[in-house]
Amino acid sequence: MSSFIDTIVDFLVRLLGIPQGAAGFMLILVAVVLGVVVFLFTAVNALVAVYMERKVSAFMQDRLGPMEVGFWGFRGGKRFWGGIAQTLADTFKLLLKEDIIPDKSDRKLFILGPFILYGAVFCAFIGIPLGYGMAISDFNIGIFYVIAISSVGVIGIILSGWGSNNKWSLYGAVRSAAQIISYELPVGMSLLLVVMVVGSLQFHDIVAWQEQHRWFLFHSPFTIVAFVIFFLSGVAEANRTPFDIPEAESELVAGYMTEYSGFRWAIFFLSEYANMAVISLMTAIVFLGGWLSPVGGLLRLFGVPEGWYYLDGSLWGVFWISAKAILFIFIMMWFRWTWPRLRVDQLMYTAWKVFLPIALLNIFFVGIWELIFA
Amino acid sequence: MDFSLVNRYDQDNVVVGKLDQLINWARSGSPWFFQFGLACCAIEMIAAAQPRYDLERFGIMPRATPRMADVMIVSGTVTLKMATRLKRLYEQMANPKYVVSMGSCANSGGPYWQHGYHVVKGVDLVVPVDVYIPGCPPRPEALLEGLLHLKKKIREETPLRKAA
Amino acid sequence: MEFPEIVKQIEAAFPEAAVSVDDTAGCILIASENWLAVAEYLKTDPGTAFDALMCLTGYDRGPEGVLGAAYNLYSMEHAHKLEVRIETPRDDSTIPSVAHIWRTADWHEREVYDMFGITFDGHPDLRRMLLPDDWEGHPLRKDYQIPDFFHGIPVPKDKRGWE
Amino acid sequence: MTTSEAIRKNFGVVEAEEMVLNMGPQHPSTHGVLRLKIRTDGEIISHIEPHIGYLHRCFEKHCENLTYPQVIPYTDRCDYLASMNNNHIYVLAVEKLMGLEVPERVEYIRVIMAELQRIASHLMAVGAHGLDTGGITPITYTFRDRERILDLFEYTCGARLLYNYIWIGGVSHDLPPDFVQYATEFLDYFEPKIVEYNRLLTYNKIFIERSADVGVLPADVAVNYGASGPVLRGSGIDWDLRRNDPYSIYDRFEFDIPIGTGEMGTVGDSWDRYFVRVREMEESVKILRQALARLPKDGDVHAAIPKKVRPPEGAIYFRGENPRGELGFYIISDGSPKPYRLKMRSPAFVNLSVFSEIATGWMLADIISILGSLDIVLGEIDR
Repeated sequence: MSSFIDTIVDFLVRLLGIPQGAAGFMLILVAVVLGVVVFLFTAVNALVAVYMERKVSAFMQDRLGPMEVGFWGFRGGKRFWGGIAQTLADTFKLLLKEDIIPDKSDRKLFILGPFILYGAVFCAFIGIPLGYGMAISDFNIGIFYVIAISSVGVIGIILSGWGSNNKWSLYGAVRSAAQIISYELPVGMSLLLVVMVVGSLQFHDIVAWQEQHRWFLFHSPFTIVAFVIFFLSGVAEANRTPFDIPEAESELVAGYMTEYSGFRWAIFFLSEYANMAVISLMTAIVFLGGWLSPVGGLLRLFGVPEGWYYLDGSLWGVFWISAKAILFIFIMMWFRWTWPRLRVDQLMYTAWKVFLPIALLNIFFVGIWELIFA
Repeated sequence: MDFSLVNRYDQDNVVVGKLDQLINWARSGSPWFFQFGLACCAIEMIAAAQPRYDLERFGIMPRATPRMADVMIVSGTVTLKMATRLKRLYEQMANPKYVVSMGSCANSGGPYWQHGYHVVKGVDLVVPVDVYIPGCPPRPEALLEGLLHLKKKIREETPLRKAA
Repeated sequence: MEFPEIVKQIEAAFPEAAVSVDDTAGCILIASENWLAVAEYLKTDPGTAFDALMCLTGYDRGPEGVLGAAYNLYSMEHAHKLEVRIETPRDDSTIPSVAHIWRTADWHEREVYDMFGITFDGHPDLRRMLLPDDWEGHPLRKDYQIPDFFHGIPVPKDKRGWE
Repeated sequence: MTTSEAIRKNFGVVEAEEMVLNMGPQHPSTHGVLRLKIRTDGEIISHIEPHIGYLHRCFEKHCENLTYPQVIPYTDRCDYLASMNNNHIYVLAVEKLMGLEVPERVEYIRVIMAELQRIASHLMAVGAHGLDTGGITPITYTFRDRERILDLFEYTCGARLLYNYIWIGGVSHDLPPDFVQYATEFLDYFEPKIVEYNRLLTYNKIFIERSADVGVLPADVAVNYGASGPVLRGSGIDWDLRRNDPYSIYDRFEFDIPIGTGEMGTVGDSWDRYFVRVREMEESVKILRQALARLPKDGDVHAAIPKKVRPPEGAIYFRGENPRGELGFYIISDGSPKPYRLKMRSPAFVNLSVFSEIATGWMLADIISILGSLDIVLGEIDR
């Protein structure tokens, strides 16, 4: 199928009657607008997710969480919308804070670091569809692209950790490099299995396959294992507890972010939550049928005829995919506020000696499974 | 902070006034404090962040590094050996920064003022203090009260204009 | 073992060691030069077997008096205790270190050195413990004067205006 | 065990250049203002040296200039997590020096307070250990329950953290009405909560991975270093001053001494030290139930306070079991109302001296966990 961006350009060209030669200009314009949309998406995502995280953590800890900071009609107090503007206030404050670049730091790397980290996540969003036909560009190598581009982020972490000229930051950076490189492999291996079954790297093809057959989570026992490995490795890629050793607050103060203040640090925050969203969306698309409605899938199992029961369609698709993604984000938060953190060697052990062999065996068994049942 | 462009306008300019309000709202809405315990008061500071008192209701969160914090709560006795480190930590914080002196020891040396050859008689000898909280140690409610006073103080600031 | 028996045993092993014995307080004053040998004996002898050093206290007998250290020993095996005191002249105060016998003494000796200025011979790492390295004087001596400034920070409370 | 041996034993042969790392005095998990100078070989610690004194508040100098009753509030501030125990032991030391006898009701009140404080202190230790390994929620749970104990203290003497409640010859106030009932209610509430902590933290697989077999303190090293309290008991030594050298009225109660058994790893590892504290809370509940049941109904609580505390000339070393271990007071009296010399043998000071021995050869993340399992309070270490 043609990608979202082409559709829009075509539509605009036809609507405004622009001659064919100016379509290139139109393409740039639309690309910029879509870029802004992605930025806004990540920003809103971070605002909401941070608020959600603070509330979730508070309820898990017998507390109330932000309650007092409101704005306009939402004044705070004991009401439901108590601290609704909390993260907004945090953001404004961070943007207005002094921008410190330590004297002994490597200025260029220090400044570059957060932007590379954010750029990587930003680019990952280009390939991820948020509903049927709603990818900015639906590459035919979508999965590969997203994995590849999101691991570029680690360069940003290393640069900022090194550039800070702080020993804690350096520790965070080196740990992060080791961690992300290790966890790329289980992620790749567990996705490979899906690719093997579907025969395509394109997100739309994967969802289409799931529409015709069943969600990958329920495809075979091995896909459940692959799902677990993928999700846990994804948590590790997003640097979340129990794999948050690069920023481990009780050991490394704040890891690679130790020397960052103000809006540079806000960019780290933005990328962390955008990363969570990427992982959750990937999990939802690949294993839980993306924008497919679970209701439809259930009814199909009971043999109800097609046509009138689907809560389906483009907008419903957006709803379903976000619901699934939010579920995974919530699970990540649940992990974080329940579990202690692994040690760095245990982390490596998990990646290389547990996840990777299992993922490899999985591919083998899925191959056999497909030979028998497909 | 120097906004020379803005300073040319009069004080009661509506835009500047509203911007001031927005900035103050944001700053007073999230005064993250520096997770930096010194002595007995640190326990009450921790208690204030825990379920019963829950500082996070007011958007006050602990942060581990001075770079990300806005408020330094000097919770406890400052000794001579610590004073130089304390000053350095204060200098590492990003502007705008505030200091809350929690408890008698930080205010004036507290019970250690008379024979304490190694105790700084008040943290204001080392760093500027915005709010003093009395008590030995102050209850978490007192800390909350102090931080709310700090919020009030922030709200009265005029970051874009010269003070009236 | 009761206190008199322990003292008898020590006196039998080291006839010269005990300077004086205080029966009511249960403490024995030992000459500084014999202390190392006595300590080793007290730790290793199966009869005494003092395997724990509970406490090490430095003390100062006033501006004209001597400096001293009190060792409170305890035997977890026999559940008996003993207090040993070593005294040393004020101007040249040296006591042999027992940090290699009871590791508890390591930090305690450093603390006593910090507070009283008693040098412990043979201590592996005798530095100031609690006070900054560039601190002058030993605060718990009875004749100690509080300095006015330390690195530009006034030390005594400025009481003008309210006293 | 030398450094290189330790590294080789734990992690195989590693060789790289070393880096000096300065941890503290401000660091999220040094439990106060402790500074650790660390030489690291990658993640592995090859040398560690604690630097203390950032909270040296001249306790002993103050004691020499204050009368005996005036010293009590300062003992509060030394170990601010176990104020009642410090009061108790200091007061017992002075009373022993003076040869004072106190009424039975006073003894019971003191024991009740000391045991409640022990639970409160251990709650803090358990929660903080969880925090050190990265679990943020346990400490909120333990603080929630700690507040209830503080409520009881506040109801009794008006203070939340530093009480100055136990006085020489008695206590400052009598128990308020219904205290026994409230305390019993608390105990009924608290006992199931221990199960909750165990579910949340103690038997968490990651927590066990992080603390079992880590920072093993062998029994002979522990004794030689003079370690005491849960640190010593975690190494499998059945030693508790409340029973081995009984003071106050502890010999009248029945309770067990939990010791480290190596349930999850080796005897004397971080997990053992942690779990000893959890089980000690259960034992304190036992003591409290007995004490509350046997508490004499009437009686004066400060009959024995003399007008002027003036102990006879002499010296005494008195020790008792504080939540962190053996707290001792060495008092030299010259017959005046002020102590001539007062030395506090603080358990955390001695326990911390073991630290470099057991933390060498472990990883950066482990030393935080080990430090958490030692449960230090800097106020007491620096005094």
